[in-house]
Amino acid sequence: MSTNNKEIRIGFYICHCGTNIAGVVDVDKIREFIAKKDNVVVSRNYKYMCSDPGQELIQKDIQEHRLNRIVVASCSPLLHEKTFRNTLEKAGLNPFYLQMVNVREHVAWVHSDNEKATEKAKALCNAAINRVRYNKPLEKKRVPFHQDVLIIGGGIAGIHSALILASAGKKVYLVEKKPTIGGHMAMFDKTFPTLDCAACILTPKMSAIKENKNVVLWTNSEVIKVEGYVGNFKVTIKRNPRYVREDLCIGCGQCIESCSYKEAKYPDEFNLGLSKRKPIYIPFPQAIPNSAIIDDKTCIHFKMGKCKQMCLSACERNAIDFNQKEELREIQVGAIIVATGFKIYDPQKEPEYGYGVYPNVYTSLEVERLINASGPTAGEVILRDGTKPKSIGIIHCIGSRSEKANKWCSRVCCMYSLKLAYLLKKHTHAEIYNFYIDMRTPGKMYEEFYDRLLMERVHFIRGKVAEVTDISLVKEEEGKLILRVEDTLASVIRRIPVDMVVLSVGLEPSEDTQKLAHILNIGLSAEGFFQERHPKLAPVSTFSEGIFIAGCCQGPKDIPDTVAQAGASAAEAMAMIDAGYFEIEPITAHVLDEFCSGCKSCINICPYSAISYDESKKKVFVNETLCKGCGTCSATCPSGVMKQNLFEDDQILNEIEGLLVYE
Amino acid sequence: MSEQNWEPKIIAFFCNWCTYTAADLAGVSKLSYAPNVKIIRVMCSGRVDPQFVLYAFANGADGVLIGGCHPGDCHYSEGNYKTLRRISLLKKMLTQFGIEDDRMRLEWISGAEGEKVKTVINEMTENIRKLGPLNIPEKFITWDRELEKRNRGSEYKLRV
Amino acid sequence: MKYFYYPGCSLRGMGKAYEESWLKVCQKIGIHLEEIEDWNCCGSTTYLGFDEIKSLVLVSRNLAMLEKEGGSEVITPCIACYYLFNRTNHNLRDYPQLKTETNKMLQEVGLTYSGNVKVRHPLDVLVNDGWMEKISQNIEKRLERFKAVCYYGCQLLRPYCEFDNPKNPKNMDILVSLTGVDVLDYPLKTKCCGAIITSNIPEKGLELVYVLLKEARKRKADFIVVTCPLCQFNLEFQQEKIMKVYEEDVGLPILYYTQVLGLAMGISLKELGITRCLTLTPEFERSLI
Amino acid sequence: MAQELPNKSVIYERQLDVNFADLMQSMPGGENLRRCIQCGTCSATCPFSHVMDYTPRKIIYLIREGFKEEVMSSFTPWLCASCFSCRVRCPKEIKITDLMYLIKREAIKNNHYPPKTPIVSLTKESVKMIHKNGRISEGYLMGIVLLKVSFLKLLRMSGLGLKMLLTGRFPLIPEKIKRHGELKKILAFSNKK
Repeated sequence: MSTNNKEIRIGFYICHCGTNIAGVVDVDKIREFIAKKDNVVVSRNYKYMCSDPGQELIQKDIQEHRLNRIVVASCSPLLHEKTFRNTLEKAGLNPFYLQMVNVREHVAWVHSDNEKATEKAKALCNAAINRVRYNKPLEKKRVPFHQDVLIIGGGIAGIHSALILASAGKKVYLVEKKPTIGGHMAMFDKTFPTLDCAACILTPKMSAIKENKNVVLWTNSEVIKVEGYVGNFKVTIKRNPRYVREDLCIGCGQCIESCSYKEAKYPDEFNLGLSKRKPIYIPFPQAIPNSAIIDDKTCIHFKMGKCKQMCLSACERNAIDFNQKEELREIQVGAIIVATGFKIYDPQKEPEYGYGVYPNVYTSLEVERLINASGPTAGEVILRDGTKPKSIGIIHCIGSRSEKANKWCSRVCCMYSLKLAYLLKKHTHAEIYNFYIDMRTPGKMYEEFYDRLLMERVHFIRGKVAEVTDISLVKEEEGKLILRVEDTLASVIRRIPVDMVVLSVGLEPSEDTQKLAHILNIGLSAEGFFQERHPKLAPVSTFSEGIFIAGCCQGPKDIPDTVAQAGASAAEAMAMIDAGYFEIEPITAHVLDEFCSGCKSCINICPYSAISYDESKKKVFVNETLCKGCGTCSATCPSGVMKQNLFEDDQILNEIEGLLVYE
Repeated sequence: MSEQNWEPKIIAFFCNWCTYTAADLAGVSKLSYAPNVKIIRVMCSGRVDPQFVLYAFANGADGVLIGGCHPGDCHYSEGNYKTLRRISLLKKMLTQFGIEDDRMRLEWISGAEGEKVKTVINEMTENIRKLGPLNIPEKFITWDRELEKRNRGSEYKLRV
Repeated sequence: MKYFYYPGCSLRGMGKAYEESWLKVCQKIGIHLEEIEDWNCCGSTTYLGFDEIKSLVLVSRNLAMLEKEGGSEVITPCIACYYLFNRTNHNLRDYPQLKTETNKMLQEVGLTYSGNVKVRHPLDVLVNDGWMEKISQNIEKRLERFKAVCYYGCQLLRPYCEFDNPKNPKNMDILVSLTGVDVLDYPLKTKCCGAIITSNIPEKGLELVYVLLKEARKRKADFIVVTCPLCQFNLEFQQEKIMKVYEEDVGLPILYYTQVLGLAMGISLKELGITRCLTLTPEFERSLI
Repeated sequence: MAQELPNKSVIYERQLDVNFADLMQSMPGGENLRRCIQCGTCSATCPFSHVMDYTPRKIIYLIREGFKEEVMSSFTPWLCASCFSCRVRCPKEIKITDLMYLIKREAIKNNHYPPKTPIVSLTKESVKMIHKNGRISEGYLMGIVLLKVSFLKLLRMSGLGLKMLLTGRFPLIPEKIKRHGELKKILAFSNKK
């Protein structure tokens, strides 16, 4: 281990990160401890190292004290390594003379015992001081950035991102699991607080997707594999068969008319089972692509293999293809936007509310369909038992704000409950009761909407209904659903008989969130939504560079916020694409020629075939453009002469020693 | 350090793409875990040279934890398979040296599994605590002394 | 098969019929019960309003004696005891401080308690330990002419029930069905009957019992099957008064599930303690024979 | 109108006990009480809340804000039937039933409870009986409690008692455990502390 110790001049900086680090780790103690180490010329602590004054401090020290190694103990290198490398560069020092110590994510945020946390930080800082001595100057590498973008999820977020990117001339792959795009928003009746019709504002955007030449739309498809990294993702997409050729089908519906099933028999997914469909169907009139689809679980041909296949002959354009198979498509993209939305809480988990027991108990999403003019009852509120309600109870916070269900406030339920109260009142003139815990209406014109509802003579009872029952105690309750609630403002227990109950269900991560997180290697927050890189300053980024998140897959939010995030992630992706290239770490391997014995152990172990054998020299050599920098060869080399930049044996061994022996 | 307030010292090698990210996620999620594990970042678990593990033990580590991407998810296609093979072999060797094989642990932790970082670190710490101190550096001194007694006059030493 | 058994005070008092029928059924199907020697009262929930640690000690003395005998499980048919035993285990586990204190007190008489004795209710044992076949084999006269509702009450299910679904329990329905009785759907089966309050301030709890009886009558039940001595008593003794207050005939016999099982096994009314029933009308008595 | 105005006034901070919530929270079962979001699920699910002077939700609120006097003189804890409906439904996992036990314990310890509450007598008498005999004899217990609360009631209930006697459900000889000294010794030990 040959390093000329005399030349080395180290500057050490530990960041308080406000109180994030300093509240747990004794930064003064660390500063004093490191100051005594050999070669350490400067040792400082500062409130925010990443701030401009913090960076200037380092620059000034480099120049004044002729520092040639810098150690910054702050947050994760995945967050700010770039920042501080730039700092070194600005001061004229090779950026790879930097070593970071992660004392926030790996220390302050995960340990509560201050003494032990400080002790751990001490070891980590000592290891970095040890290691940085062996850092070498390296050249940055640039790699071209692939121009195409993949968007996963065709709800309003995905649609909006796709349109922005497409309008800037970028090629976009929009992948949707369901047979149509539109997501939850397409199911809504009106939107709060303006009460404009959801379909009226959404369907033009859906058509725009179809029209736009820059958008490749794959519905009925799923992302199953993602390889590579920012700028260079290789994605495998599974396209499930539709059994109807989208390019030929014009959505005329002749096939549906002629289906062997004369009556629609199967629950219609789009109307949440409130109406029926045939095995061949179009999800809803404005579906995009406006093409029929065959459900192979219910179609007679697929179930029994013997069907007259009336649909086949009915289609004049020969669009029906029973032989379609699932297809795997591989694409290259530079960036990925995830916009997979949410699913609603299943109220059957709380049998007290009678969902699935009493027919007239509905989820809020079902009510959206029920009052929609194109819904199962053409907009007339007719209950499952055929009656029209004269009184309706809307129960807020179903599945939200509870340790037993979802801990979080779902953010949109108060507002959509107000909206449903308004719409139901208009449709039915029924007596309407809202049961809320806290009325949450932050948002432009939201409180004003609440005010409007108060004037609509809707009841607002502060208290959560404990139970929906049909067991009556007095005459007027007979045949009704009775809600027992504490009117907490009046401090009395009330029993309120109603004809219809609406459960304002909360929002939770959609089914495949965990699977997708795994495929994309992005994090999930404790509640199971995708984790943003920073809650305030990087709300649409993830810890995987080049992968962005938008809309409810990041957490419950309303349409305006969703659209804003969709725009933001499109812009972030575009900024990367338009830079044209991205910098990668110069972490490739190289051989110390003179010591290579030519044993070839490394050749077979390299996953990229980047190492070859030079017959004339009887030695191996590394093709650095193929090398991705995993370092496996370096671990394999029996002579220790295969070196990985930034992760050389000397650096790691000294780091190990520094962690264990420091006092 | 006396026997009583002895705390397990564990060195961890976490791959940059999955396990290190997961450890960051654990931090962001403010999951609390034992402070005994100190993490070294490598690009891939495939970089973990057996000599790193031995060097850690020789310098006083009581345990070594290696974290990589799940099989099939390696950022570098198959580095983690190489690790798996290498580590199984190394385990055999360690047992022959008299180092319990529980002192080294290999775990697959994806970037989404912050919670798993916490459980693995806590479990590992408790397991090592049960095994007690390994204390190779002190053993070296005793061994050297014994050797000295036996081969009085010989220059040979286990470690210089 | 042998089980340790803790009857509890109620089974020696107002719930005498419960123990009589339970023991008869056990005898018939081959369950051997070993009563914890010199057991004391669990204190019931009433005692919890007096002292936490002493309540833990009262329960722990019984379980410590059982552990000393080498037992690891106990059957207790009374649901108040079932709750108290489970609560004790939970609290000893959740609060190590309480466990230390409890054991310090027990040590005064040379006892210790681990907090790990598994508490079992007959509804758990009979269904989950494979006794249903034995029960079916012993059924001599099927009771197909009867309709009944099963009423589980509160403390068996809340908050510590692990052997059945506490929001929609089934075990008693399953057992009673074995006898041929048509078990009706009864959404009130997990509601509170208010016994501890009604037996002291009757006027406040009449409504609870009235609704329970009324719904059972509405569903055309011939009797209500219960699992708790206090429920049995409470549902019985209020009937006369309820019928006066609400001017409605909602009277129904209240039987223990063990009595129903015993009837089907051909055991006599007297042996099953059915004659101790306050609501036993001559007609109903005749119909049972 | 000659009707008198209700005797109400502003509550000053000094009238409240700021430590009351901490005391309750520090005892086993009280841990989560400050997490209450006042949703009222407990009260709505409670079979007796309509006859309580303060609903369970309000009791939690009063504890949190230090209305000790109101809480201690409330009938609510004494009307709790221990049915645990609230406990299993509370979205914040507050052990409301245990909270009621905590209040009752405080009340008995400090002799501070609403007067003429039968459940208070029931608690006291059953404790006495357990300490004396090691077991409870329900018939005796009910008799004594009714006697303490009102002699009239005892007379009214005597028909029932007779029936219970005749059906053998109120045994004439009270149940007792054999090794009574043992139990006494254990319970006495805790008093020493």
